[in-house]
Amino acid sequence: MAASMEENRKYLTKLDSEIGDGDHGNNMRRGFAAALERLEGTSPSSPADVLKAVSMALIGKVGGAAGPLYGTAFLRAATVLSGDEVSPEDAASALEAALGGVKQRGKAEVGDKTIVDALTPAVEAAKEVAGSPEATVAAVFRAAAEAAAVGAESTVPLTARKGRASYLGERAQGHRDPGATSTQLLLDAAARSLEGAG
Amino acid sequence: MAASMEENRKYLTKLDSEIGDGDHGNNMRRGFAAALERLEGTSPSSPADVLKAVSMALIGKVGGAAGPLYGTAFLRAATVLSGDEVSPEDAASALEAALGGVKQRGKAEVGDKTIVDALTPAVEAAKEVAGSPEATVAAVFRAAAEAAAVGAESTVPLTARKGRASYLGERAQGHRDPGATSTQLLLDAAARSLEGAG
Amino acid sequence: MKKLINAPERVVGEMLRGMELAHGGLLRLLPENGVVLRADAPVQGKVALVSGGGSGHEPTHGGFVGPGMLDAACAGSVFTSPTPDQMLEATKAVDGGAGVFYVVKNYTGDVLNFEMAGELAEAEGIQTDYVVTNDDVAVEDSTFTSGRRGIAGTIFVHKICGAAADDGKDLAGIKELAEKVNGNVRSMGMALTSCTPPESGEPIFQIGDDEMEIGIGIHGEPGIQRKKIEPADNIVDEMLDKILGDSVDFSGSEVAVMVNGMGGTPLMELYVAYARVADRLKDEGVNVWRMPYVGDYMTSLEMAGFSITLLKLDEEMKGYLAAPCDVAAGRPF
Amino acid sequence: MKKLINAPERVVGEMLRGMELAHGGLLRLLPENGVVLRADAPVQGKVALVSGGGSGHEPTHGGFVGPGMLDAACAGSVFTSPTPDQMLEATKAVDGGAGVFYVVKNYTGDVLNFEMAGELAEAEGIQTDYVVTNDDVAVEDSTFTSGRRGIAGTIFVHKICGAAADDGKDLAGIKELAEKVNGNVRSMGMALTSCTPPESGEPIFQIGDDEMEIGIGIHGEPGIQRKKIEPADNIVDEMLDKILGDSVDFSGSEVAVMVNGMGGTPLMELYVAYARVADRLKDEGVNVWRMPYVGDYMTSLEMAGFSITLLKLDEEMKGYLAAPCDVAAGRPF
Ligand SMILES: Nc1ncnc2c1ncn2[C@@H]1O[C@H](COP(=O)(O)OP(=O)(O)O)[C@@H](O)[C@H]1O
Ligand SMILES: Nc1ncnc2c1ncn2[C@@H]1O[C@H](COP(=O)(O)OP(=O)(O)O)[C@@H](O)[C@H]1O
Ligand SMILES: [Mg+2]
Ligand SMILES: [Mg+2]
Ligand SMILES: [Mg+2]
Ligand SMILES: [Mg+2]
Repeated sequence: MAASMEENRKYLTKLDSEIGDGDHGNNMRRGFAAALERLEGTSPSSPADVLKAVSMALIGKVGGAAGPLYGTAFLRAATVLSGDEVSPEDAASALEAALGGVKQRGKAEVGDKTIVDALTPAVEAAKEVAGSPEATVAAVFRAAAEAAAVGAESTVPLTARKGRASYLGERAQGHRDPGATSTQLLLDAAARSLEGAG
Repeated sequence: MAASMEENRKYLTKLDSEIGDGDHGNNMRRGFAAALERLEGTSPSSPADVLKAVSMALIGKVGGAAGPLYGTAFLRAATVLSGDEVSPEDAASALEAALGGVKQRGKAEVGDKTIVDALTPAVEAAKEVAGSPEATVAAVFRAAAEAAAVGAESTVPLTARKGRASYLGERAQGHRDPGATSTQLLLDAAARSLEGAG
Repeated sequence: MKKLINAPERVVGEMLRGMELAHGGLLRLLPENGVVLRADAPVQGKVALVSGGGSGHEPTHGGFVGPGMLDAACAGSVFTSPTPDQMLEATKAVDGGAGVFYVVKNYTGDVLNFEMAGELAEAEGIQTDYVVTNDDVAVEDSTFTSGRRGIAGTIFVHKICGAAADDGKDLAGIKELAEKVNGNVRSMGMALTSCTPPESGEPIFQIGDDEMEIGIGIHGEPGIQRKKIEPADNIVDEMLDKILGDSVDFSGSEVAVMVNGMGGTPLMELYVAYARVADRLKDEGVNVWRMPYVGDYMTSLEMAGFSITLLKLDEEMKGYLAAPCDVAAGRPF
Repeated sequence: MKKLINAPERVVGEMLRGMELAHGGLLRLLPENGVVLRADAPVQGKVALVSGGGSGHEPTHGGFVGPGMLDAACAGSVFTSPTPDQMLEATKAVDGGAGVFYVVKNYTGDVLNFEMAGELAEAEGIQTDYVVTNDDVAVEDSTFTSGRRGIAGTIFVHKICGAAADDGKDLAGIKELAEKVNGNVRSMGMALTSCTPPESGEPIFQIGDDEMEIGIGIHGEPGIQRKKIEPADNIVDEMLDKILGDSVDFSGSEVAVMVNGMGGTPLMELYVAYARVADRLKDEGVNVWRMPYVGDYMTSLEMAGFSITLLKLDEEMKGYLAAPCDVAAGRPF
């Protein structure tokens, strides 16, 4: 995830310049670099501890709207995991809890042109795949990532109702939301990591 | 003269931008426009009164280094004229008095890259022509104008020792001095006016 | 991108260090947390005022820290809200036992981060409250957006609440006063040029040589309308019409006026604009109280542009605005 | 060229009018003459201080008119010296019977026009004297030039002499004091960008996206050296080396410090520069007296750049710098 935020920094900056203040790329890169450092420094034992550590790093380092939203997302995901193994159902539940946290903090709905537009279809796809018998965690994340990509793309024609882009009115139409895009990129990075493509 | 300053405003601005602060063109245009207005409003009777009126307008409206220098030049020129006629010798004396005023106020010498570099050869040429029996006032000014043109061109390779260009050191080399250029233009306008080319 | 900096990622830290070196005795830092405090914090028995936001708006916020205004300001990265841990450290450092009041500008990031900070502070036993300022009239229909933004009018909240806190007002009273100020202040901004944040290296938006952006915010984000540039008087008229036509009725009242430069507009031009503001207010029967604030107060790096703020005053607000304060942004010469 | 103006030829007049509307009670105008006066002029029995220069450097000079600093400031066209008749009207308006002292920056235009004004004033029976300030160390060999320029250090002359005049010092004493301040102050400037005067409509000079101009003056004229841009610390070092290595020996002394923005450099960057100034002065054993002046004091329209000024202090200068004054550029918040 940190590598993806590093690679995609300029892209996210560009999206956030068109309908924001140009800092989303730097914020995400900084936050996930801090998360990586924290993980390397503390070597957390369980998956829940990993997510909590990431959450704290994001809250402490991302800043802006995305910091509390992603931070809460990781924290809520951590709360539904216990033990050292994560099943496909666990993964889908974690994503669902993450979405719940984002919606509770940010009060956005699908169609508002935010993270929620990518994460909502991601959760639905994750739950569907998790319900099937040959499901793997990797497949859950891959489905989530693909759905998030579609969701992020769906933000292009929308008028924003939340966040900085909402001040633009109809001028935000035709531009992809940066937060929805980083959601897609994070899920894709997770999927690739689980698929062994790193 | 006012028309010449209006026409050449951008040129003088350009020269004063390269080795100055970009205001010479506007300063000269403003000052000579004011001089024209004053002359039209007061209808002075003698040549001396005309020059005094111009002097006062320049001092009051040009600003910058050129204001006091040209203002003093016109004032000193006025002091050597009496009566309603101006002979060729009077014209040359007036130009010489003008130069004296510029040098006394500004303390510049030939080679310092200023008005003096144009006005000094102009005075010499004026005196030479005035000394000949077929001299006319128009011819005196034409000679002065042509010498001033050569003098102004001679400023190009000089390092400035006075005025704003002097801060540039050798960087002023290769640039024509704006004040020497306006001297040439003013003398040329006077010559054309006397020659009937207006 | 040409800036007087050493490295983009070090700008904020070096700026804060420069402020502390310049104003030691008035200010001190929590350098690990990017927080500027009044040097004598905590002031016992007084409600402490904490504000903050992204860097790049100087003198906002660090320039407004000191007796009579803020107790602490949290500095985020350029144009990025500070984080809850910064705010918590600031809160703990200024807590004088009478509660801590956050002045938050209405941007989702600022609001979410300050909300989390408040939760953390309450968990540590510090009572907090906050106001979310939203003086910008540029965004009309806030039902369908994140609501109106907080811009230069926020500074009047800092000043008035700061004076009131000095005067012994309690936390509930500060909250009420802050809401009153916020409810009576209206602003609008515009830009002639964009600005370039150091870490991005690119201008936030592109704008043509003959264009202007009306309804600009303070983070370099695009405004509500792109138009061809007009004379200053027309621009002032358009902005004042929106401010005067909004939900605060200014007619016949006394107002505090701020003509605020975004950073790249010469003071000369701000005074040209103020002449029109003064003429219009006189025509409209609105009385300017004392002297307007004309200068750079809440900037957007080097952006050329300005904002107009009107605050409808009552006796209480006037008294607090007139009260002395000692802050870096308002040092006598 | 994008500016917040109505028409280029009206800028100065409208700016002055805006200042009077904003600061009535403190300032008044002689509008026909482009002169800003303290509202209570003439102050009987006090030496009156008159300064002035081209417009475009705001808050210099009008922002420094008021009790404790200047009695009057004459505003020329942008970057153009005012004329003797402006200065004479100002002189007559502020003459309190104890003489009038001109603070003139060393530019040929300013010097020649103020000289003529002094002649006119003496002809009207008003005793005058003047100082020509030349704090800029950028021009080395002043034997072969017009001499060194007067830049931001001039403001310290305004302040110290203004306080001394308030204190009852006579004309000869003011002259002596002004020469002392001028003899102890050294400055240097640099620019990252040019600026565009409204009436010319073009930038004064062209400069590349990766270049800087060292030894800049305040009228947008080119400086002494064009170089590739460097980190802020290196730029500060180069400027301080020249200032500290000049003919005033600052070691072991107390100095007043000014880090002055040229107009287009964000306050954030001025503080980054100040951090380096503070570190270097500490290394060199030079003690910063009280707080430095960090901000836009003597600008060049929207030029990005800054200047550093050091004034070596004695007890008399410290006392006068610390004296209160009431000017638009130094209004408490
Ligand atoms: N209320 C909200 N709910 C969900 N996501 C939001 C909300 N507000 C903003 N966002 C997301 O945050 C992104 C912007 O993040 P960022 O640029 O880092 O913060 P800021 O807007 O504070 O500069 C937007 O693209 C959007 O996806
Ligand atoms: N001491 C001097 N003697 C003669 N001419 C001078 C002197 N100083 C400057 N000048 C002339 O004035 C010109 C500049 O005039 P202008 O741009 O109007 O004034 P400023 O330099 O004040 O902006 C120079 O090009 C030079 O010819
Ligand atoms: Mg953003
Ligand atoms: Mg010039
Ligand atoms: Mg942001
Ligand atoms: Mg000039």
